[in-house]
Amino acid sequence: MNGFTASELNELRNQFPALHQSIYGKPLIYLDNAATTQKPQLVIDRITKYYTFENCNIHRGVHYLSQEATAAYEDVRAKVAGFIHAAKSEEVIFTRGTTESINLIASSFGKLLFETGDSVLITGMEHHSNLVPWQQLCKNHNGELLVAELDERGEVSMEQYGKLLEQKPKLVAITHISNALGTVNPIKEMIAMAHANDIPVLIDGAQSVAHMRIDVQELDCDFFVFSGHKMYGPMGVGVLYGKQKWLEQMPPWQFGGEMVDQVSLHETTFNQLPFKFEAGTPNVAGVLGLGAAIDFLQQTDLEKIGLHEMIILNYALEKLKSIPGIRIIGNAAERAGVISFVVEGTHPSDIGTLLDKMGVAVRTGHHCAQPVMTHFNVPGTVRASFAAYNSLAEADIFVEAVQKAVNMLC
Amino acid sequence: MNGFTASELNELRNQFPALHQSIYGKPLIYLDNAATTQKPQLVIDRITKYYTFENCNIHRGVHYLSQEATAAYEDVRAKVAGFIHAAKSEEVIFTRGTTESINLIASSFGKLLFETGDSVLITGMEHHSNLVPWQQLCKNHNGELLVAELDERGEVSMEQYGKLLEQKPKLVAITHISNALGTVNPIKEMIAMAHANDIPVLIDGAQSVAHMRIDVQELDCDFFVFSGHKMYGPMGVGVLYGKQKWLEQMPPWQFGGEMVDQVSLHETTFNQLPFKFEAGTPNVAGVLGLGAAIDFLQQTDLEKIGLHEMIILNYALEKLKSIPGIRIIGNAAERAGVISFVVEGTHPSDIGTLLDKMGVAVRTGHHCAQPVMTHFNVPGTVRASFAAYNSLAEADIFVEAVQKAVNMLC
Amino acid sequence: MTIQEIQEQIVSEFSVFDDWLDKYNYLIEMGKEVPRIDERFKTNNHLISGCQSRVWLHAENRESKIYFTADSDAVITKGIVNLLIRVFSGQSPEAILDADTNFIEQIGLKEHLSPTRSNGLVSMVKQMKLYAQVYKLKQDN
Amino acid sequence: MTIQEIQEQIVSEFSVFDDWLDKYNYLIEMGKEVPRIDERFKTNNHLISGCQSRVWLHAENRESKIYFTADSDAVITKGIVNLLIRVFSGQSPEAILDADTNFIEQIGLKEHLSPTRSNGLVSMVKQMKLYAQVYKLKQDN
Ligand SMILES: Cc1ncc(COP(=O)(O)O)c(C=O)c1O
Ligand SMILES: Cc1ncc(COP(=O)(O)O)c(C=O)c1O
Repeated sequence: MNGFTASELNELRNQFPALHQSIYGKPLIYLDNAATTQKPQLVIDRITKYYTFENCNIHRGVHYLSQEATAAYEDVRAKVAGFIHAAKSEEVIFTRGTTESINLIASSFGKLLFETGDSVLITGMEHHSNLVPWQQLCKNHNGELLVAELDERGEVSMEQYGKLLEQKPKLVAITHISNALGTVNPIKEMIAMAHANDIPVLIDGAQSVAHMRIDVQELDCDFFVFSGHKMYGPMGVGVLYGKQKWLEQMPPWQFGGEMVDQVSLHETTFNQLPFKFEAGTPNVAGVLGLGAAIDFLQQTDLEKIGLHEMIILNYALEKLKSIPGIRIIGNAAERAGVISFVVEGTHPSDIGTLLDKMGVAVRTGHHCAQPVMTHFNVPGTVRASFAAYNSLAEADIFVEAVQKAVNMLC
Repeated sequence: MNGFTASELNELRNQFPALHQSIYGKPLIYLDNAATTQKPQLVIDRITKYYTFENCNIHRGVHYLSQEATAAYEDVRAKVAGFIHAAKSEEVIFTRGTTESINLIASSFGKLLFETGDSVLITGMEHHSNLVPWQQLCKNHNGELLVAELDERGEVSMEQYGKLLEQKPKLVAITHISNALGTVNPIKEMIAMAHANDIPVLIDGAQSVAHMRIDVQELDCDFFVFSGHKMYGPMGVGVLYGKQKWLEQMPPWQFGGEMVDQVSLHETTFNQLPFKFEAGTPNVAGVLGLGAAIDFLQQTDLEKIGLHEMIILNYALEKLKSIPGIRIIGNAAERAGVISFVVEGTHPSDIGTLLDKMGVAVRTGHHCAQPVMTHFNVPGTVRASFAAYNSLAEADIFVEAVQKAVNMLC
Repeated sequence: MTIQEIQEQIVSEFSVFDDWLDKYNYLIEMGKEVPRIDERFKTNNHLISGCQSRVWLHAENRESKIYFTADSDAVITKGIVNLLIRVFSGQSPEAILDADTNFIEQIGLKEHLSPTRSNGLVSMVKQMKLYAQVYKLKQDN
Repeated sequence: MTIQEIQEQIVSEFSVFDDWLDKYNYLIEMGKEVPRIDERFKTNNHLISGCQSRVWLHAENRESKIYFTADSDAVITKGIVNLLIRVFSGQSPEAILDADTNFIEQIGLKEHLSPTRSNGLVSMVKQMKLYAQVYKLKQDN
């Protein structure tokens, strides 16, 4: 199987209005997809249609608009369940994004299971959103945050990971793909190892759902979380998948709205799954947009997208390596999505500024993964991240722009 | 001053595409505005424009789109501050909605100040979102939730409220306007009374911001919270206003993303206000849509909107009273926004179903205020709630529809 | 009559109305004639959750057939409950488990029983099928 | 020279470039010539927060004028810092407090200093003005 043909890619790009604009008079080359992807017309249209004709608060409404909106909202729940191959729709909770999903679990799962001295095991490549909540949870229980360290390529040592599991953390929380390094963790193996020690596992899928097929049952992860806006969907919507057995036991996190069953002034009983975890008016437009984003991914063929991106990433990577003084940060054998680098004698923000002037949007800085920067002893990196709509031609322009920036700066 | 003229109202209605549709072949009469309002074209367009041309993740990005989106996002923060007359932009925190704002405060303010036996004072008319979080907070501290009771008109007794303040709750949390009864609480007086006892006050403004001018400094409330979707803005965005002195002291709630300053594997320092409380990628499109909703309110003239709604509400109220067997639930001297009622010998859901068939969208049920239903000894009510775009003609059709439904059912 | 036949009968009864008003008037009439649940069964145990109005449902097994009785405090709800009881009561567990409820759609009351709706009537059908399931298991053992 | 005059001078220097490339090359050159902060002041105390690159700023008061020195690990940042120092260094606290930074916009570098941008150069201007404020207060007392 190959990536997209030129005409397929052209058609695909035509679905994204944001790509067809100029920045400082140069055509935009958008390589900040790990931060957020652009949105296909079908996602934008779904939101517009909702607000134009269907807008209504959902659940418990007897009138037409409310019933229709409720049905549409619950349909997306089923669609998400299908997309990640969850056993049941009720295992899909809508949140505001990955960060909120993780905070929900840290708070609620923490309440359920954590006692003094309990710990969580993470890796050294976690995004702050999958690091700080666990660090604080451990701190609150006088427990130690266990960290599987990275080697010089940006991979976790499986041996050390295995050893840390023996310390019996209450939860393992690891990213599927590192947003700072592009490392793809061998999560299936890591989950199996944790389960062999009876330890549940949370997977941060923020950087993977848009790039590869996810099957939570096959992975057998206990939790899987991701954001709509990084998978061609809207901002302000995300997903928390959890195995029913955990979600049933976990106490609710936020209170109010649809998540209750019976309320008196001094007692409350809570609603069943999934509503128990969805307090307040949900972001209905966001959820419908997420549904459209899944339609887009399925129509376009997620496997083909992954392959296409890999071709471009490898191409750009090879070309970049020829730039004198460049140092690629993260050289895992399995990688996807992003290339991070620094150039000797330059600061990432200088390169980012000059690339921007050439129409190339990359991210620079610590990518909300400061410990990764510390590990590699860099102040930050320049990060190019790829999506379905990027092309080899764009990779060429990007690499030339980096060369040009380096020439100016050195 | 008067309400809108016929041509003003016509022009206003033309800004709302959702109003110009038919339900079961009848023109839609949307009287479920307390649940969520329809959106003016300018709000819809703002969101579309953002996703079409400006979409980007904000903060820390050096490239053009990111800088522009960041500026637009922070501009809305300043706009919201102006809209509610906050002293500083940093006192405005973007959340997902009223419910999240309240939960944030319950958790963070709770951590800051609550000790064993501490209590919160609310009223008997609170929405579950401003009840259950406090009930649970009190429960967790073995404290008692103090409740200022309602009289038969649905008003709080100021005398009892004053007495309860003497029990020194750590916080007073009251709704500005009841979503179930329409009661407007004398919050300025209630805040002053609480402050005289050195007790901070949270105002749930979910039902007031779209109907009247809010000046948080004049009110001198410590917290003021509301949702975008009930003020012509998008779903998935809300506001938490807090006095700087509280927000500075309060610990962060959710962790991850922009809310940190320095992160190492075992220590984290947090960012300054307002970022400290905004974890994860924010709903940028939602925030920009909220900005457009404020533009709409300011262009249309909020005071005139309030007056116009009052005229329609009073008109409908008087006409409804002539229906035999009707019982208006909530007869406060000061009321706004909603009319709640039951009709002897009928169930609210039956009336709601029949109204729906006649194109009239009302809400039926407990309106997430079960204790109010218990107080008035009803299984629920039929609730009509009004917005800027409703007309006297719609009020007529609504009342006739109620009469017709009652005729069928009795 | 089989479930299918009863459903067809109901559809033909409703087909004479071309106005929603008459349809609902008929439904309201039907609501008044629902086979009443014995008062002692009107407990939380028999309450269907998720309804705006309260709905109580009881099932009994006689000679391998299931008989339902019910009540609700809302009359339109009771009308629909009555339709469901007419269709399902006195049928075998197998027949109940196999049956669909498309007739509700055919008579133009789809808004009350569409499967993704989060209302109580959907829970009610589930509950009826659950009773059938339980009786079937008992039979099989 | 007054702040206004220096700003005009800078604007005219930049006006000869009609290409962003030349503008940035010039900025990079300027970055190399920033009045260097004394190494002993390169501490967290002198760090400007909110920058992607680190920026240290120091101020001194001589004869009612304020003199700035600075450094950064990013050269373009240093270039802009240098422009700000040229404008503000050696001026009176009052003049610094009154001055605007529109010249940045005029030379087409607005993206680096627009007030609602959450970047560190904005904090840097704030910090310079804060120093001026503090010296002014000291003077007045
Ligand atoms: C008075 C009041 N408080 C709180 C809420 C909760 O608002 P949201 O669902 O937008 O979080 C509502 C909305 O129903 C309300 O009317
Ligand atoms: C690996 C990873 N985890 C978590 C997050 C946080 O996602 P969000 O900001 O959408 O909550 C991100 C996004 O930057 C990420 O890349």
